[in-house]
Amino acid sequence: MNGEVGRPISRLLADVDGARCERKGDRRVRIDATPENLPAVLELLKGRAGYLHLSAITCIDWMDDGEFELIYHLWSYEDRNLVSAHIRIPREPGVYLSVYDLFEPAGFFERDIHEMYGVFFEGSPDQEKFILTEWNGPPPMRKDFDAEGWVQGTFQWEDYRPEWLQEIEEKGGGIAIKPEQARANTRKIRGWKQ
Amino acid sequence: MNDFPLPVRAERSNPLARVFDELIDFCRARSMFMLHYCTGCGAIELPPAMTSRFDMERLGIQPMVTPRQADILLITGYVSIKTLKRVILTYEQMGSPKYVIGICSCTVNGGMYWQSYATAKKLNEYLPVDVYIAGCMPRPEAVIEGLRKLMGEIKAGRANSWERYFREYDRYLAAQQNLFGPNWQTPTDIIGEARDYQLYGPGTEGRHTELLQQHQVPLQPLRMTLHSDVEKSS
Amino acid sequence: MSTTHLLIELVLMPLVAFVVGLAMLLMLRKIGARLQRRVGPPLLQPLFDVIKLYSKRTQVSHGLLHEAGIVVAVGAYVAIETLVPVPGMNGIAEKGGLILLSYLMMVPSLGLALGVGQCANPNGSIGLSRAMTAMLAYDIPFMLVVFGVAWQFQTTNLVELVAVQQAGGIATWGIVENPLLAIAGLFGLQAMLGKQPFEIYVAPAEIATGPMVEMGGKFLGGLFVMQSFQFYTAGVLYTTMFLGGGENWFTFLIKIFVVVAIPLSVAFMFPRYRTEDMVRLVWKWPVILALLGLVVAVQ
Amino acid sequence: MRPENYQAQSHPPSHEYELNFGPNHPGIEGNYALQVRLHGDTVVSAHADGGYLHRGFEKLMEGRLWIQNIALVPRICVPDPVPMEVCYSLAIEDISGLQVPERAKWLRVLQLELSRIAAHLFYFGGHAATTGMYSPSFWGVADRDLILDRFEELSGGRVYHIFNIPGGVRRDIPEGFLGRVSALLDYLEARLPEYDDLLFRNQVFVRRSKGVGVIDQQQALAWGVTGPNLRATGLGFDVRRDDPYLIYNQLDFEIPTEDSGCCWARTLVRRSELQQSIRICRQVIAALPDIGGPVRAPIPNPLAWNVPVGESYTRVESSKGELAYYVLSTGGEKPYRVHVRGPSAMHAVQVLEKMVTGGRLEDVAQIMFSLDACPPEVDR
Repeated sequence: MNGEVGRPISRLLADVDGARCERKGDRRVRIDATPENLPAVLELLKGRAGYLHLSAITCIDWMDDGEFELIYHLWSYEDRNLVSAHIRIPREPGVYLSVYDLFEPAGFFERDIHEMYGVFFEGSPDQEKFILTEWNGPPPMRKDFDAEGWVQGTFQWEDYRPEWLQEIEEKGGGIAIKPEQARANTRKIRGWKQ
Repeated sequence: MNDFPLPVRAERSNPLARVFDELIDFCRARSMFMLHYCTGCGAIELPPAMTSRFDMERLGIQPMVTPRQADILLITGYVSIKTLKRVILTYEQMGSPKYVIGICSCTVNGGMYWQSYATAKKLNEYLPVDVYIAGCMPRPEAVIEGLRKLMGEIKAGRANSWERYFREYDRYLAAQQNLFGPNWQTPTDIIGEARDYQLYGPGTEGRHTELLQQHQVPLQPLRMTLHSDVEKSS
Repeated sequence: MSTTHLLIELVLMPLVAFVVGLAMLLMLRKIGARLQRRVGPPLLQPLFDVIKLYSKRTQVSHGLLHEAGIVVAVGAYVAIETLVPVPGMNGIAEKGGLILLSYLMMVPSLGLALGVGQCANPNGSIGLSRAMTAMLAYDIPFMLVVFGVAWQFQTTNLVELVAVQQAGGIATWGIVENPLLAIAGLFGLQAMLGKQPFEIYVAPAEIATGPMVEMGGKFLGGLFVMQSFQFYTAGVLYTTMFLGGGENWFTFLIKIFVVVAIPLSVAFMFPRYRTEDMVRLVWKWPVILALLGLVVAVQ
Repeated sequence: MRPENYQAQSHPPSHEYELNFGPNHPGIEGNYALQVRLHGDTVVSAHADGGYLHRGFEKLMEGRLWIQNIALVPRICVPDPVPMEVCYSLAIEDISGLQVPERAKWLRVLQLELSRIAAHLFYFGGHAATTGMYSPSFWGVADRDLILDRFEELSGGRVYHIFNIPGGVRRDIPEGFLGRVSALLDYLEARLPEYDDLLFRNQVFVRRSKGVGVIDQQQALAWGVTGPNLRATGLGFDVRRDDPYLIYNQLDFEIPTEDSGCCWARTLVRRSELQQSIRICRQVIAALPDIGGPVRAPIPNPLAWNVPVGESYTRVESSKGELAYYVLSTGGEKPYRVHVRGPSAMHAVQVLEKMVTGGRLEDVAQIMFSLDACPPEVDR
């Protein structure tokens, strides 16, 4: 059955403009859709192919491209196959449609993405803050938010230097890199401008 | 942190009174009701410490459910900013003498979450901590060892850092306001309590408590109305 | 009996009750520990707890009734202790009797209700309403049992009750003469002590220890004292009604500890019922047994 | 304790009142809150309030090396940490095309199942404690400790093992380890009848939990319920069998199901699962001596390891349900994006809110514990 799964999906999506379907593994299919046709794709997958279970919605911040990528992971209990539907929406204003009416679990994930990335989902039942109720800063998961810089500017550190450590340090040992110098983030990540 | 050193148990001249003090400190050490606030992962090592294998009750330590009944506040792990607010409220509701134990490295200095935007780093800034139990996470034996250390301190009359919260309230409030904003207030009137119980110190009031008095709304009792018609008629 | 003698007894009886009650609290925790395969607390643990609770530096009081409620609850038990006869000491038991005692047994719950009511904590209020419901449930079999015992021995005077039962050895004990009533009484005891499966009003996971939610320091200490009195009273009352009271202190202590140990051991094996299940159960089986026992007693 | 509403609020006149469950409450698993509106004893509405355990894991992982994150992932679900390590490692292996040696796969399965047994023992005690019976939790936690001892022998850590790394496991098992695990399994199996007598045949417990917090299969599918909670509604779906990973397709085990979908059914499913896990462990112990070879595929210098460009959505079955990691690499030395889909993200928020509504105050805690919701998975 495994090898056959990809074909019905591609046949299913033949009518939808701009949706590409690609088999990635034994039980994995990747669909590249556009923001306009994604609701239709999901509707087809749920209605015709039995993809009932929305496993997760992932958001990725492509800051350099000025886009957010949204990935809808759907699982079919009948086909035993997982479909990941990818779309890209512009980073500004960062608004997209909710799929809550199709998949109820979407409510949680959309609220989560709204908190962490600031993407607003029109029609989602609850976009109030859930996790970050005490947070007034920018959406923290965006790549342009420097968490470590914020931490260094906000918090003080416990100064623990007992005698035994001082003795070691006098001999030239101890903590080689001081905490304020050890910024793990100083090394650049590809695709991320600071 | 030791701007105002606290006195060790004041020795009273009356020998009977001294025996009485020692008896009370002994009982305090041998009967510790703890409120374990599961702020983080360390909470998973408390059930083993409490249950059949390590059995804390041998030492007279037993879990309690509400802050009013508890003597020890166990902060088990990293404290996120959202939790820290609740931790402070919980701490202020406890009756003195009260002790705070910070379990896990995260309570000392942020631990492995030192880069995280969501966790508070130095618990000692916000509450007077008596004992830290470092480790990620400390084993049940380590937890019990930490509690035994606190026991020894109480027995010797040295575990007085809860007084610090009353005597140096301004400093703790400063750290809290730094994190929660200048409008932060708690329902407990710490300054009033400090005056009432002769715990008023040079650091109780200061720049930050003045800020508190500017915006503090007096607490009103909760109204419990059960019938809608009562409301209409009044 | 001289007045001095009486005064000494009136002081001594609650004191003995307190000490024995603390031992029963220890027994409760030790039984639990053994069933849960662990060591349990040291011998003087309940005493340490009470002293520590009373030595708290700051106390959170919610008002006059909050404090008065605890005093009423503990005071009522002190009064009760002077009304139940123990070996060698009768106190004012001859003046009291079963009827007065069964009234007085309700006062601590009402005192607690007063105190908790002022805390204005919803958890406390829910716990209180559950405690009152529980009282309503166990009072019916309890009153039937009291009535049955009074009829069986043709007296409500506790001193006479003990004397009648001790007259013929074990053969004249209440539990032999009327076992149905004794079983119903044991049921009622479980509910009266508020132990599982009838532990509906403490319920930490549901209402975070119900009435005790706002009690700390001396208030909780008062509740500890009250609980130790409660264990003692329940044990002594059952012993007096069914086990022939105390011939001497040795047998008396054995009897009351055994009586209290039964509900405490059962408690660690069961979860709690829902409120309505508890009321249904307590109004059904103990009441039927007690009514049958009453019929036996009347004939 | 009412931390939220300490500012006096004027309530609208009604018969309804609010009660806060949590964040520090014995009826709440971990650090989590549930605001419940009640009418008498009946729950009118419920609102979950999370974020108390939020550490910003996904942000932290973007700032650390691939190999550093191995130490971070088990902290996402504390009672059942092994699936987290395995799932993250599987995702990296999927992206980089690392071939895991056969022996490592079997060792991973052994850990996964031991961790599942430990989590279920913890669960029984927790569920019983919400109904007022504390002895099972004393027993369960003490028995779980014996499993932690074996983990300690294996990896040096009681709770966080960090034993699985991309490419295999850190080292081979010590001498005589399988014999000791086998003895442990014998002991646990001998203890099961005692648990049956105390808990599963306890009529008061059955009365408390049967028919409480019912979800039918349709609702469960619509709400995204997975794992044992889904199997308690009669659908025998298990990632181990239906989306197999490691060597689960070579093993012989059953997927226990129940039909009624109530708290009692959920407990029973877990009890049967415990037996199946013991069965799987036995198979692994029997097969392991014959499987030789290394336990770790060679990986590049972990401190300068650039995982090739790629993405992977990997799922494993944790003791709570379907656990998934989405990992995206842009070829750098740190992940570009890691998304954790914990099973409790569904169970503890939307499903709990819906199941509690219309129920009784007595059952709120029981429903939460019977779903085996794990708040750190929600907050991350």
